[in-house]
Amino acid sequence: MVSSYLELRAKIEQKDKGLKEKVKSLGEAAALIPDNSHVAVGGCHYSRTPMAIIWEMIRQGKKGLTISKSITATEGDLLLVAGATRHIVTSWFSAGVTWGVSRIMRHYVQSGEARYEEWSHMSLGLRYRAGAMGVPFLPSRSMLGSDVFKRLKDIKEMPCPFTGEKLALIPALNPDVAIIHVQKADPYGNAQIRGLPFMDKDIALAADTVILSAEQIIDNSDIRKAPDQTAIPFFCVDAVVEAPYGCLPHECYGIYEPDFHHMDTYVKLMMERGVDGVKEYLDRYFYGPNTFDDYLDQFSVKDILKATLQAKKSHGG
Amino acid sequence: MVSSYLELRAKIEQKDKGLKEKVKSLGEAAALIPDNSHVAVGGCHYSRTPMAIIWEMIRQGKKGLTISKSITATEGDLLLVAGATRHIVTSWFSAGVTWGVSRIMRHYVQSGEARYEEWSHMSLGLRYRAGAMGVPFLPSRSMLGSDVFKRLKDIKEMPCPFTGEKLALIPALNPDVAIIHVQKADPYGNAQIRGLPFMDKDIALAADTVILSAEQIIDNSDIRKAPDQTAIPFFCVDAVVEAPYGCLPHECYGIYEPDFHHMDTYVKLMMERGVDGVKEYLDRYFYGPNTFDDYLDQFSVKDILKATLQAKKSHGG
Amino acid sequence: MAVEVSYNTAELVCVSSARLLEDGKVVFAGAGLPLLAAILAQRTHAKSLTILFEGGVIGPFVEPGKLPPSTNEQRCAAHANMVLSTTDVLLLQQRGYVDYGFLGGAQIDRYGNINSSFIGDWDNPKVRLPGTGGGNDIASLVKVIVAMHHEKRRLVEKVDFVTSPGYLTGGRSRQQSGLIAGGMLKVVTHLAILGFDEEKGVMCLEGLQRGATVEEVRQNTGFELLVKKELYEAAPPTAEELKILHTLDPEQRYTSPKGD
Amino acid sequence: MAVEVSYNTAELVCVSSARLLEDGKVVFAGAGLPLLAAILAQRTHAKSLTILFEGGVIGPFVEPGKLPPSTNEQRCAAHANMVLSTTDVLLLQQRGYVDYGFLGGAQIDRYGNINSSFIGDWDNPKVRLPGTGGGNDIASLVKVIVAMHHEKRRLVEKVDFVTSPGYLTGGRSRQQSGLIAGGMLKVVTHLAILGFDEEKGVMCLEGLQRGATVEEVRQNTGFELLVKKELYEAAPPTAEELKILHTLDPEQRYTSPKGD
Repeated sequence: MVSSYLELRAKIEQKDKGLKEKVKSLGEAAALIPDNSHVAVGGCHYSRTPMAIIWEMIRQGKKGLTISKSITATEGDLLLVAGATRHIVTSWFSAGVTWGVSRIMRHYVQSGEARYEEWSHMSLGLRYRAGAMGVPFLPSRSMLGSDVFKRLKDIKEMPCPFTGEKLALIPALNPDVAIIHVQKADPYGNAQIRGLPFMDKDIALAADTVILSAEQIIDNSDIRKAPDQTAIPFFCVDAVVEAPYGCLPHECYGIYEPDFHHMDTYVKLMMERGVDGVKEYLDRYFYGPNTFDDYLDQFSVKDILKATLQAKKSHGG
Repeated sequence: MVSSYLELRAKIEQKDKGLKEKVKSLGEAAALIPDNSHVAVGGCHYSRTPMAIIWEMIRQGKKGLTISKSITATEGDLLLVAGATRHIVTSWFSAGVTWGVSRIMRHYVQSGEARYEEWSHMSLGLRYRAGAMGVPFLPSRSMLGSDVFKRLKDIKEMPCPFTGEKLALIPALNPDVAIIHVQKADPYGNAQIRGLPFMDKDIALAADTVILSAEQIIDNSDIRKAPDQTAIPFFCVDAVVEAPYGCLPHECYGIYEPDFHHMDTYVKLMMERGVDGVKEYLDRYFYGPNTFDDYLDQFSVKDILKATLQAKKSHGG
Repeated sequence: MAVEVSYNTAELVCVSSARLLEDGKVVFAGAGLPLLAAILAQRTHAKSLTILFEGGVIGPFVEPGKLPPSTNEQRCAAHANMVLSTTDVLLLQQRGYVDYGFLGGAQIDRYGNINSSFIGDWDNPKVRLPGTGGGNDIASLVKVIVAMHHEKRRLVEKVDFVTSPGYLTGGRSRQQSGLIAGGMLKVVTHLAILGFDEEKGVMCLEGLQRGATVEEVRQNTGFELLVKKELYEAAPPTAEELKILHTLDPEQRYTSPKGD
Repeated sequence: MAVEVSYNTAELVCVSSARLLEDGKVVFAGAGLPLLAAILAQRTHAKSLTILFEGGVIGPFVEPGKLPPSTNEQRCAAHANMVLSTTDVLLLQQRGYVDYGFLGGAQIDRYGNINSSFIGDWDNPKVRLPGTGGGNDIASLVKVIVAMHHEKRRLVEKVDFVTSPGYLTGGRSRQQSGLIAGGMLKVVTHLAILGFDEEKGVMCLEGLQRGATVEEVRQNTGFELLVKKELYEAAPPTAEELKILHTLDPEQRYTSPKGD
């Protein structure tokens, strides 16, 4: 459903937009996410996934969430099995081409327990962008004629008033909450993103509430040294959490590659043992540890070092 | 007029999009601009104006151009007096708040000799953006109800098919040529922009032909060291000209501030003596010198040094 | 109480309008007096007020004595929190991230419509002005404060051309045109602070600058002015405010006595 | 002539499709075999072919043996010419800056429609597949090359679900739906190279891989296939091409004998 403009404006008007410190614990930050809300997830596939925030969301027992993400990877399995969501809005869902089709996704979707709302990749991007721009839709020339289009409820087509050409009208998406992992942010929420930006800038501006996790919290004076590197402006951010290695086992550009060993192990467990296997995984990695550091402690130091060195090598850093 | 999609596609299809060297002289580059074409000018106001290319356009005696620019400064005076254009598409036209209203703009527009097609700043930005996205329009909530809207021919309004809210439909602008000045570009046209990006990324993607001038041509390997700093992709670029101090007397972020002394002198001449004064200015600075270096040679070394040092000081460089 | 201080009309307008900007809010400020007033607000009561510039700047760092003469130049960008494209910074208003737009006005009418395009006829303008810039977008999308010199030729019954929309022809005409958010908030002059009657959408005298009278305001206004039953008297600029102004703009480039 | 070399069907498909990519063009390549083929083209006849990745990458630099298993990960971005947002890289197709899209196909029908969403009924799918990703956008906006294993269950009369549109129901139906640019160009299999009849919008056999027969192609195709009057025989992979493939993908992750 496309929101009415005055409702959207009212929500932003209520925000404190001052340049103020917003550093919070993972627990405090995730507490800003209400049950039954729409949570847009930054990153794409297994890159810059806000895993630390998702870890905490699952531990807090969130329910009824709608999750949107450009491409959904293993975090989608975890959110489904943990019962946090039964409605995923995405364009592709699996760990990766070489790992096969997610058995978890198939289980929940084929049984009708969960809804996979499929949009084309660009269309989902345009939905966030329309939301970020404060318009109710953006015109597009994609998806027309396909069954993807026909299956969607909130989408329209019309002849262009200028050219007569048929256009798809992609409805705005203004998520209740955005969760985004970045390399660096200052305590006010000014964020720098290196490497692939994905849809994160648009997601941040489209959402009503924005939670950032960052590999490192830096001083505002460092932000001001290179203002053209700021990707997300502080005034849309509601919480900043420092979470080094906050994407593991996924990757964070320039800092670490995926922990492929962990990913292989997870996918094997998931593909062989399905929901039960993922429940075990959640017990061990999500519900068991007391802190996110304890979660990281379950990983192999050797694998983390390898992922870190690989990233540095790739980027000449 | 909004172009038909197939026409737009056909023009891009014809371009050689290979990663090939496109370094050209100012003369060769400006020769790519046909008379009577629509030329979009990068930068804004007196920042990152592609003055070297404009200098060469005026010397080549271009005629009948439509010039669009987000905010038009002294280069607009020069293009009018030189007879290169009688149609300016912009949102604001004058040297600057402290210098008063351009007498040249007033002369040509009040006499009916030239047309000042006035769009709001954001609307002009959305026109380029729609052009860059390959859609015939973008919806907007600005300009509605104003006389600026009523005066424009190629603009429409409609009720939103999702919300019923009234929207302005801002028509795409796909300029024939874009001229853009950047800090750095490689020989293929990959361009880096520092500081205020203005509308330049959209202009480059919206235009059929793109001419870049750069303070410095750098190696492709330097571009590849920081691919997240590339603002304009090589395949839309048709010519790259190395033009250090190519914005003077205007500024280039991080490299030099405006030559305010030159600007003051120009504005005084223009405001006191109108068209005749600007003709003298063109004779001295545009038609007289044999090369752009000779043009720069007419400036005071002391003023250029001051502008350069000021820029370095401001940016801690 | 502060001792009596001397100030010119532009300084008065600047200080008065600065006081309207609340802490924790975001203001889109044009070059000249609006920018000066916004920085004054930051340095007095609104420490976490955020300034945006049309050129694409969020939270600039402006050095005293180096106020940029354009909000599209590099001095605005250095040491800012963020720079982004012009289109994107203007779109922040549409998204709702801007609380106030702050404009200088060439000519304003009783409905708060501003003309900065031309004086005279559409097709045969007597004086062509620079144009809307971001003014139209600001006035279309956010609440607007206008700072200006109070003169009959500037506050007119009907502007020759609606560059930046106020309440158009009054009543619900603004909303009906599609402009459902934003609208004129205050007009600050050297004589008065004026608001807008919500139902009628017309300008309404709310407060007087010290020493000004309703009669004087009426004489300098080109239309029949609504006057609130209870008018307040604005406190004059303090020595502290003026001192900050003079530090920011030592050459008085933006507060020369002649107005905006 | 090169000496006879041995290759598996996936290698054959990879080499054959690589040869379709012309120099100086821009190709949007998916992960897996399409990416491998595009890099092969760059290293043989199409030195200035530009590759785009869905993740937001222009002109990546791919190290042999390190082909990224996703086009959304950092290995794709390092040493590229440009990275940009996902939405913006996909929009380049809409603007016309992409000459070919290059997809692997789970299931394709006679009109070139691709299904990568699910097998079975809309509301009660037998097998849920990963989904469209950028596939729908690519197929909607640019000319498409599909590389796949030639099997009856993959080349079907009608796909269960049109994820990525080909010529829909044939004739002018694609254009009438609003998809006025792009469209299916070629389907490359281990048996044949297939094009599309322009008027009918249906698949049409154009060339045979060495050793394959029309009869064999027909037997492995799930619909009545148009056959061009004059068929050509595609040259088999050369030793040089195979050597490059093996250097790029030494573990044969993307050219295992089982197809795409």
